[in-house]
Amino acid sequence: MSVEGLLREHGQPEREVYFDHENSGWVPPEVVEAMLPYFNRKGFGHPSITNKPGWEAYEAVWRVKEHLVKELNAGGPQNLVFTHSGTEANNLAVLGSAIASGRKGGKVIVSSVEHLSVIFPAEFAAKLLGMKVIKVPVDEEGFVDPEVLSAYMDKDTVLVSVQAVNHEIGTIQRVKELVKVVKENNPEALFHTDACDAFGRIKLDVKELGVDLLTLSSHKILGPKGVGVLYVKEGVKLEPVIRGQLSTQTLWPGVENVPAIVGFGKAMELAFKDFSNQVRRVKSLRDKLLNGLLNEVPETLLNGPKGDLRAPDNVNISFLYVEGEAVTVELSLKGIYASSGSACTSRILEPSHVLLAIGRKHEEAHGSILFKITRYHTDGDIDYALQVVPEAIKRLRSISSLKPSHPKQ
Amino acid sequence: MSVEGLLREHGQPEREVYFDHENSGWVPPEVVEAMLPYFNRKGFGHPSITNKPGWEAYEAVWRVKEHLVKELNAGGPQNLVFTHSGTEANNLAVLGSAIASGRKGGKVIVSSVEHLSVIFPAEFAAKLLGMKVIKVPVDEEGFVDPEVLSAYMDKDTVLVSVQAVNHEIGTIQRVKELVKVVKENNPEALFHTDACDAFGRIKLDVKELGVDLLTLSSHKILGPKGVGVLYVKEGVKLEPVIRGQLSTQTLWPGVENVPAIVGFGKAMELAFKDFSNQVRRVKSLRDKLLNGLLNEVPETLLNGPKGDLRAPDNVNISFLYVEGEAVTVELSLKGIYASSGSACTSRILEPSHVLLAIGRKHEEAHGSILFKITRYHTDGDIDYALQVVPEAIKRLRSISSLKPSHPKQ
Amino acid sequence: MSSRIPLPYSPKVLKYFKNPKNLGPMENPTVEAMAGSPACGDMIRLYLRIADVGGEEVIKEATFESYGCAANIAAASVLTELIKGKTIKEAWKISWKEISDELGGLPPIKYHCSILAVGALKRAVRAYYGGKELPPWLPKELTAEERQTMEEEEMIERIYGRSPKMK
Amino acid sequence: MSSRIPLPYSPKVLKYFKNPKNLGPMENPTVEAMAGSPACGDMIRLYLRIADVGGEEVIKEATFESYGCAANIAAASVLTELIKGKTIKEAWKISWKEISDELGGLPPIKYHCSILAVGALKRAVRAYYGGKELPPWLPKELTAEERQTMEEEEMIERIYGRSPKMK
Ligand SMILES: Cc1ncc(COP(=O)(O)O)c(C=O)c1O
Ligand SMILES: Cc1ncc(COP(=O)(O)O)c(C=O)c1O
Ligand code: FES
Ligand code: FES
Repeated sequence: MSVEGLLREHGQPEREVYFDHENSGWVPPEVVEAMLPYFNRKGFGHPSITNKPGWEAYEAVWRVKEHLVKELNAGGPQNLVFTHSGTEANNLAVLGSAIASGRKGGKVIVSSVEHLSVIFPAEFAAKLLGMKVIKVPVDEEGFVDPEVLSAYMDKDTVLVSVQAVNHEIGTIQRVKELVKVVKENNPEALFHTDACDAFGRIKLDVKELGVDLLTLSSHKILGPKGVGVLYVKEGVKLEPVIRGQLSTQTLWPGVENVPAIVGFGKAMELAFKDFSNQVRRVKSLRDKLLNGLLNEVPETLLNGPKGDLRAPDNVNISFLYVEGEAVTVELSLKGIYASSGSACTSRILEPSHVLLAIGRKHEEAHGSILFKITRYHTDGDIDYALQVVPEAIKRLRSISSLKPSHPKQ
Repeated sequence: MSVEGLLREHGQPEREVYFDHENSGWVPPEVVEAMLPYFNRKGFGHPSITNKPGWEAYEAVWRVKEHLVKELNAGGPQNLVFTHSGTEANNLAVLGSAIASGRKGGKVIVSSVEHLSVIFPAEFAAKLLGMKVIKVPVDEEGFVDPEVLSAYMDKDTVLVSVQAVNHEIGTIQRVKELVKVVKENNPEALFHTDACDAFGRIKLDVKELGVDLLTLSSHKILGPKGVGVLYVKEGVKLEPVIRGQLSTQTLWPGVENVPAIVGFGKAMELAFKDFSNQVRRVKSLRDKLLNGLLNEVPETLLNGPKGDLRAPDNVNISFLYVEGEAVTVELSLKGIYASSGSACTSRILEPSHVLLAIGRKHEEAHGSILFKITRYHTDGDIDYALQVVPEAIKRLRSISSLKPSHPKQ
Repeated sequence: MSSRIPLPYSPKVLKYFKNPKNLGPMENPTVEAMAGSPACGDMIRLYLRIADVGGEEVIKEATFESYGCAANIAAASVLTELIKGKTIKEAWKISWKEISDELGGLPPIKYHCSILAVGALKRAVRAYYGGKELPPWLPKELTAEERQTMEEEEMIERIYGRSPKMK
Repeated sequence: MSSRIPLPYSPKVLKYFKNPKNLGPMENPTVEAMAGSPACGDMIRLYLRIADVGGEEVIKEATFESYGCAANIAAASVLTELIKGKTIKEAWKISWKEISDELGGLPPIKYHCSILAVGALKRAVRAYYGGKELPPWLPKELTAEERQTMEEEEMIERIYGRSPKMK
């Protein structure tokens, strides 16, 4: 069904502020600019073919890998694999290591707040290979306790996957400690961290963290969609999960999406320019929005930790007595674009598994709204949100059959 | 290793003609133009999120699917899955149907000239699921004989995959007849056709062909890289091969690459504008290049059929006594960009499996060169190729230790 | 977040969402009823003012409150508009499909938002006849909408071990 | 096509490929030898003119022909340049690694293109001493390069059931 009419009915809001970079987002003009030549002026060849446009493509891919190596301390370009999404990189990490282990009764341990592109491949590995999947519980702020993780470890553990930063509630996991615990228990077990929402927000050094595998996604740092990255530590054995003709890489078949990779490289450059100042600014906008909403709107709950243990760009608040999808629609009409972990937004009509994992009740998850801050947001944007969001909640609470003031409740 | 120095040593040829659209290629400006707004002006949201940029993204994806439905007679948009490459769509078709079959001892039949993104997933299915893989032989022009295929069919056959057009030698398979034979033998067996190199070259009507699954790839019709398509007939059961968070689709997880999908839509529009005239023109350029080379250069072999059974854009010739990689390098220096099926270009140092399957000897495959013609090529381009290629072959033959004239041979 | 559903709403959903009719609680309603869609924790509350008009029981006023998604709010708005001025008997015949059609066709996963609204209406009507003799057009057995509403409510009891009320 | 190898050649490969030195067959060479890399069907042929200069056997001229890739052609060019003017004994010591280094470092999968060139040289030297008494620096056992050259030739015999000659 076309939604042209819906868009017409929606209309063009006077002011627009995009807070949905968690799910997808716009790309800065410099990034598009960097991609353009690679569509039809140079490097449009196949990076494994011995002709000029092919070598140009090879050079472009190589440069972005070298840049990534520096940002991650990744050893060398040969330790990096481009896929087409973070989802694919996570599948390669989880399924790829499960298959490579050659173990039938092995165990895969994931945290219960992982992205579905980690949890589902783990379950798929269970189905295909007869593995066991353990979902480690987290505390009410989303943290995995190293001791709890330790208790699940055994000699059958093939892989442990705990993300660096939670995508919904911004929890910054103590990955280094978790790696230590895992390796102490079983030096053979691999440690994967999904760093899609950590890259560009906190410092990541794969050597220092001690991880074997690490996932990134281009569109999470305002790069174009179409690029994921898996870091694979030297010596770690993975099997490709899809098969076909190889180009410059051996773990993900097919030709590299060169323009997108170049765009990712540019996005990375922008993300790490004046990094600590950028992060400081984003964090202050985060706190302005977060505190503003908690103060202005009664009956709210902050999801995830506060302060420095929270990702600098993450604001996630449950507005009680309203339903989140309705909130996103109401906000959209005013040009504020965000998302929700409400059951009404989900295919299985269940609330976000992350919110349930931190102990949120069904009705607390129902009105959860996620805002992601970028370095492009201004004080004025936050002011506008602080004006629009409380009004939206007010209107929907006035419609709601469930409210503290309700005579029959 | 950076190849910057190599590119400098290579230099900028005065005239350039790109014939390597088989492997990767440039994208027409109109296609890039169509993509641009979706990077940061509209539709940059997530097509499953209920806000304006999300609905715009949904609308964009939907429109391209509707367009595709018309071109393929595909029934409805719900029968189409976007992946990020033809490789991925082939994996979904082959592995996805093997897993969905739930059969341990099942059989997958592929032709011996399929793309590796069909053959390797079939072998992966064998490894993971204990299936049997049969590679059906072809004749010396690359055709699968319906009777030969019939002989391999049995009740255990889960899937048959035979491409519509061969990517290297341009053979146009009689898919409709092959489907008939398969279904007569076993109505339960699925038929997949990889139509990456057929789309935009020959008419494709999934209903008329009778196929259950059909693969396309955007960059094969001069669209951007980053989009593959799988048509899945209503009622056909597939299992996703990678797992994660779904967006508008259920068979390939992750957010849709909207700008790339829009670009693919535009490429499709251009490809089908004045279709029969375009194809006629391309075919005449093909024959000019093909006949020109066969006439001008002694000791050559045409790979694949001639005339109407050959894809309109395919020229593949073996130049005896020279090695293909060296030829592509020599041609590149003069601005002619092509590829080779030589062993020296392959990771396993074996020649193209397609050339071996049609009975080419090792040394006949060694000097094979593939040119793909597009509607953007001109008579002048072909003339230039007809000047450069014979010179290149001449020089390399003068270096060669293997030549008809060699005193010691 | 769990996997998203694409929601190709028709323009009408948005129209009614923006300006829902018959909103809010009613002072001294003749009858009121609640239906919760436990599958997603949504709740709808319906208030009816019923009056005898020339021997017929007519719905003079209908209002609602919704703790549900945009489609649910729009469905409740459409339902209350539809039943106003109708006899109870006529109102009873309205199906969730009519509401969905009036909304330009809801996506399948949102059918239940419309079912929920109709479920609340049917409950209100049964409540109205509570203790009285049932009219001949009112079946003793539950209708499909009522059954689904109940099933969803039971489902959440099973899943969450409690009714979809605030703690 | 089988899966491609990315070929990040150094500029020097291209330089020698464009202008190979010492090309072509030689009239009446002192000795000649062929080595075939059966793994990819490549062949290289080496011609040497050897003369006695003050009691030392010196390579006065060296030429080659190659039926191989760009790297193979460049390697042969470098090898022939390197050995010209050297005594046989000095030439014997040249390793495939030296050639590869001179070419700016070949990609690993292209090592064998350099090995092939050195293999042909060693064969030529052995042929030169064929029947004569071996000098003390010339080992009876085959060197690594010679063994690999032979192994590759045997491999293709096994795979294709024939030697890498034209039909
Ligand atoms: C933590 C995390 N992992 C993985 C992904 C998947 O990345 P992509 O959207 O590139 O498939 C996301 C994006 O939603 C994410 O937030
Ligand atoms: C016949 C055929 N199938 C599949 C593919 C793979 O498509 P893609 O390059 O989009 O992965 C190709 C491209 O080389 C092809 O020619
Ligand atoms: S009320 Fe939950 S989906 Fe509509
Ligand atoms: S000679 Fe075949 S790869 Fe170099």
